[in-house]
Amino acid sequence: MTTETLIWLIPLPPILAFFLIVLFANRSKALSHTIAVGAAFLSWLGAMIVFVRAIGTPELGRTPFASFINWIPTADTWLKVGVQIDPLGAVVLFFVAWTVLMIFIYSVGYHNFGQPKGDHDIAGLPPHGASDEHGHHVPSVEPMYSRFFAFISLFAFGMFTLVVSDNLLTLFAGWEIMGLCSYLLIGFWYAKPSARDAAVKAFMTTRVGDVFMLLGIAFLYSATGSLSYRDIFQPQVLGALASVPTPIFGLSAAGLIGLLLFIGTIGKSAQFPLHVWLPDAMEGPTPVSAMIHAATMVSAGVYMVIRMFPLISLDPHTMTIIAFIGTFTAIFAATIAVAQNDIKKVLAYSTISQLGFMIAALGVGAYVAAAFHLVTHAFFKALLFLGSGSVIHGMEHGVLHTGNHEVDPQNMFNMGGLRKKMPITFWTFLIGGFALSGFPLLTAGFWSKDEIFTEAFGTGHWIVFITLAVAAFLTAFYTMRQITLTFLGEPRTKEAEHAHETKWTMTAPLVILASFAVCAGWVGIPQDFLGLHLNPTWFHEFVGSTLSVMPGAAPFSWIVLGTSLVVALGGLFVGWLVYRNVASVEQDKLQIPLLKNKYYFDEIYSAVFIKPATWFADAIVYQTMDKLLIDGVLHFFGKAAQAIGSVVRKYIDLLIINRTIGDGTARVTQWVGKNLRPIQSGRIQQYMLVSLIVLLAIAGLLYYLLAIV
Amino acid sequence: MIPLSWFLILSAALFSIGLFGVLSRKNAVAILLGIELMLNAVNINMVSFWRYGDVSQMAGQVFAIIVFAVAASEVAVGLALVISVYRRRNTVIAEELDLMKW
Amino acid sequence: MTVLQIFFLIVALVILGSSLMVVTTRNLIHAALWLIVTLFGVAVLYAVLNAGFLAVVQVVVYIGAIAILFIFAVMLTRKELRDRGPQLNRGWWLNVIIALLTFGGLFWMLQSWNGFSKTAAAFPSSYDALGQLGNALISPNAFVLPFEVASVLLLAALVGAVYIAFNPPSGDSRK
Amino acid sequence: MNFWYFWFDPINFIARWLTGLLTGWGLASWLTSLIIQLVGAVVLISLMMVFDIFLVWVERKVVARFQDRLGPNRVGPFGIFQPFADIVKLIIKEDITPDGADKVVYNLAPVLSLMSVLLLWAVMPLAPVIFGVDLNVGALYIIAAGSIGTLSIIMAAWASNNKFALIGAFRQVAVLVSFEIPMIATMLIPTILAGSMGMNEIVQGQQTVWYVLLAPLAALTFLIAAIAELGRSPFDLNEAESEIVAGFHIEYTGMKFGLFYAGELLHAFTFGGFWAILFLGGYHLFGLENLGPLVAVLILFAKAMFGYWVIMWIRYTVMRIRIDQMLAFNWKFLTPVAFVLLMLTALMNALLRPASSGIYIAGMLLTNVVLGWIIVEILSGFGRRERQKAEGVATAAASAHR
Repeated sequence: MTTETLIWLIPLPPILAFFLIVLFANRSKALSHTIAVGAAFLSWLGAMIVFVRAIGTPELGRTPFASFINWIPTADTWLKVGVQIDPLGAVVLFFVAWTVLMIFIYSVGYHNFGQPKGDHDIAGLPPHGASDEHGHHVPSVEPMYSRFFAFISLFAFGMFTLVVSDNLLTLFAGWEIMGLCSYLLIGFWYAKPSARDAAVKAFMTTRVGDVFMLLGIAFLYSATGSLSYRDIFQPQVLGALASVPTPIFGLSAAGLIGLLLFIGTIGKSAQFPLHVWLPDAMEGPTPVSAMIHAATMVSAGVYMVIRMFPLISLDPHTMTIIAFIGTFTAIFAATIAVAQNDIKKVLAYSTISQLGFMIAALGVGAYVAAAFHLVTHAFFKALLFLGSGSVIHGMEHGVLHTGNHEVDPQNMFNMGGLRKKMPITFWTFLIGGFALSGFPLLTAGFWSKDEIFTEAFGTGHWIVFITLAVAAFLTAFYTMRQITLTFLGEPRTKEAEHAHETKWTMTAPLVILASFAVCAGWVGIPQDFLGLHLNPTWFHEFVGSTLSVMPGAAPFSWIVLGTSLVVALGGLFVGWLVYRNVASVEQDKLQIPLLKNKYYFDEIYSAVFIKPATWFADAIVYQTMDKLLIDGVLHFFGKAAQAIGSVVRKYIDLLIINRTIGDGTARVTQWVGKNLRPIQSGRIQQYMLVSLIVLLAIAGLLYYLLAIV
Repeated sequence: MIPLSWFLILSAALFSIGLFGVLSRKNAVAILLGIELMLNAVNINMVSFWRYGDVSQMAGQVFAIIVFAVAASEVAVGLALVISVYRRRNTVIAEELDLMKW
Repeated sequence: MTVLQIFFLIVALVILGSSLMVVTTRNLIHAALWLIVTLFGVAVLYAVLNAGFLAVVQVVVYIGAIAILFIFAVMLTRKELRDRGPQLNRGWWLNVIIALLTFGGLFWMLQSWNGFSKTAAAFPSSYDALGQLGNALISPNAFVLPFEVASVLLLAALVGAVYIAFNPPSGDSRK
Repeated sequence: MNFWYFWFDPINFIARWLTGLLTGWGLASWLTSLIIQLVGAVVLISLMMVFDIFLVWVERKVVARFQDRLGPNRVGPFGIFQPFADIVKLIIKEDITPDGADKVVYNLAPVLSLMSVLLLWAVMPLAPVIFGVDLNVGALYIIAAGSIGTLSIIMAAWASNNKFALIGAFRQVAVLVSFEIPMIATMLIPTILAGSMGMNEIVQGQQTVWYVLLAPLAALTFLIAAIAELGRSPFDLNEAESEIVAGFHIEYTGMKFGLFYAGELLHAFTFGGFWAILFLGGYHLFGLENLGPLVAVLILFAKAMFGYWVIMWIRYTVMRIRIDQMLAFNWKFLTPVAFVLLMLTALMNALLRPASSGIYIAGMLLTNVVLGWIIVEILSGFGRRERQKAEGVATAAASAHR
């Protein structure tokens, strides 16, 4: 099989799995997850083969694996769809395939496969546990198990489509499929009002970004007549785009298109100011949070910007905006994360913050650094989310054991000391957390973050560099806070004492992802690290070759290395120091209302957008326009028609039609009927006789008449 | 050879006898008997026209068969009606079944 | 007068005589039996007309099914086996006139047609009328549609007859 | 040479001789042929009537053996003259016509009954050159003659002015009208296979392979429908001695009863014959029929006797079923099966006809086997459900009792 054919086939298994599960397998839980995991495995296999072939192909950046077909005829040309794997696509495909497969496997355990049906579980709510024959409370299987696998399969299809597509149109299709799946999966437990609201919020918020993105795509198509990367990234096309001015903000066409597309990313990757949906999206099941809201879908936003980098980078204004948004988001989300108590919310804000890092890196032109951080982040953030899911699962076990359902299994202040109860989870979580913090030398996060710092420093973006350094310090701090609160110290509740390790289907993905969280960074060790002369950076060479001009690597700097060591180790140490002995929420000094309430962004949006919109809808549209104006006109017509009608009725209808014509015909009919009544004797033979006589008479008459003529 | 007119006259006579039966018999079943006679008269005409016309045109025979089908349906439904009426009204005299009058 | 003509006259006499008995006899069972004689005579006429298939079908359908149904119906719709009293309506002489008029009208109409007394060509000896009939019944160019319609009619009659004559297990309709 | 001519075509030999004789007397040719045809019919009918007497003996002997008795053994060797004694007895009995009977109809009915059976022999091809007429609608003719038998039963019952007779006739007519349908459907299967409704062509079509091999299920269905048509056990509820004494011929005595009785036996034998003709190859038996028409007649009679024996075997082995069971059996089982068979056979015949004869035979047989298997599966499933229902009722009753 040629590589191109294989690339076409990669997205297929998940969509087939989706239809198979929805149409046929939805009765059998085992069959459903077998199909879904099997499909994910097939896609993984295809992706791995493609990846291996990609790294073995020299000059892949110039001649990527590509194949396309004509799809829609437009006036004199064709709208083409196709697949393309260049070095960037290959590495994205690599981590997407791995995380998707891991998360699929993890979901089997997370949804308690093999456990009995719940005592009073209903579809639409998380399972409440079941009692076995000994009266013990054990976790119960998810009632909508098959549906979950169908949805994540569809999601995987969307993600793979997005990665392998060679044009913005199919990318957008995958993008929107993922948006739909995100909506469906956040609202998976639809009987929870909070989940429903979160689903709607996520969908609506990303929709804002998507509308702008669609505008950008449309603009791009009208400007260039093509949506395929190959055509757009031709130097002459880019040059033309860069030189065409637009009336908006004095941006060039390229800048405006880039900005519009970037707004799509803001929505998808939860950047300020459209970040509000991501924390709420934690209402979904944890594998969903891991996959959609950490590893893949939100990465897709960043991926798109990286993908469109040649276009976006044409306009310095756009780049400035991107750098600003990314940097601001990074620090802003990090400060919120510090004050969150929910284990998943911390990770959610951390995700926003880390995505901000990537965006900021792109804003300063650090193409490879952004891609590198995208890959490493996907691994360690998926690991962290899955680890948190494992922790929650363990805590739920404790909750089931004690039967005290008041205890929130997601609140970190209810945990503590879990390292002994859940060793595998602890160690993998620790690795993930250290990777997130950028623990020096060992972890992947260090290398990718370091590269971002180097680039920001090297290109002279001082403000970006300092802000990101602070954000990185906060990152290390809240990560250590989380680890300390969750795993170290002594159990703060009985539930935490009774938590225990989860099944292998959940821990095995953790271990695999943990190994990636460590190893994935080693491909990006800078060439002149510590002034040594190492091998050329493989990742830089490989991904950088995607661009027509290989970006130069910023030179090594001791200042940067020192900064990154200080912020990482310092943040970790401070976090441990502060939270070492914290026993309850009250002792936490960082429960600042401003941070705890996320800078009141939901309230601000409510006041600025939702309330006015509601008011406008109610007062202006409904009360004034609808009721007063339109209804008034209609009522006027109605009244006028009624008046005319009553006049007509009184003088024409009643008088002429009823009295004369109506009653008159009735009377005549009655009279005729009365006199004709005897004919209807009810005797069939008499009827026949009469009709026969009439027939004979008419026949005779006709014959007579015809004979005369 | 028998001329066509013989068949036609026979069928006209049979038809008229059937008509008389339909008009005159009191019993509903007997009325249906008359109808059968009339249908048979029609069929004789059909078949003889087939025979005395172009025998390769099967329309005459085909419609004779369709008349068979119609006759069978008519008898089945008609007799079912008669029996049903007998159950309810205890009579099959057509003149007494004059419920549908003014 | 050929043998065949004599034969025809005999059959015609039987048909007319028995059909007159059908419409005049007092005993309804006898009327039905006379009807069978008539139908049998008609079947013989079909055979004379080289329509052997129709002759047999006439026997199967009319005698085997319809006449039997008549006898059944007669038996099921009486409390005693004998029919008493007049079996004809009061104004039956008027109906005689009507019937005679009909016959006269038909005869008059027919005799004014120029093909009235034509004779048939000899029946082609190797002509497979039965096969032709079968082809005509199922050929899309010929009569498949009327044939199918007839079958639907039969089905409808079957269902209708069952429904009408069905005696509801409970209810006071049977008194 | 004269002898061989006679041997290979006896009927035409005699006919030619008679023609010569009669025209020699100066008779018109149409009269001659009429007389010859009449003579033929009379001879055939007389032979069958005589054979009927033999059948009485066969029936009595066979039933006796089935019931572990000896049967008639006093009059003549093996009691072979017992039927003659029976006839004498029937003739000397008083001929009763009940009061209130419809005399003409009453006396006409037994004649019609026997006539309907004898009519059947007109289309029976006894040998390649010995047959009454070769009607091209032979299969339908059988049904038509059968409907006259139905008529005779209802006439007899009605004319007897007897409640039992009428009940018997009602039952019999309902059964006959119902079972005619699977019978016609299964008769059409040999018709399809032979491509003709004529009995002669159906027999000739079985030169190489008997249709019982091509359509065993149809043969079985035809046999069942024929037994119902005959009104023999297990479908003998028109007589049902234990319930309605003797059914439609309850009032008949003497030779009039004898006519019914003879008609019934001959009817059974005739249907054995038709079974043989439609499915068992008629007079074909591995080329033996080529030895001469009389041998062919013997072969056919032997086969007919086999059919007759099967009918008797069933009659004296199986118990009578109720009228509702019987009608349900027909409408809910036999008729659908017959129609499925008809459609399937027509389809398979059209598909397999072009193939070689081995494949053709194997294919048709396989079709029948598969269909039979499906039918048995459906029946056993149905039976299991019924049994479970019955057991459920029983256990419920038992628990209620407890």
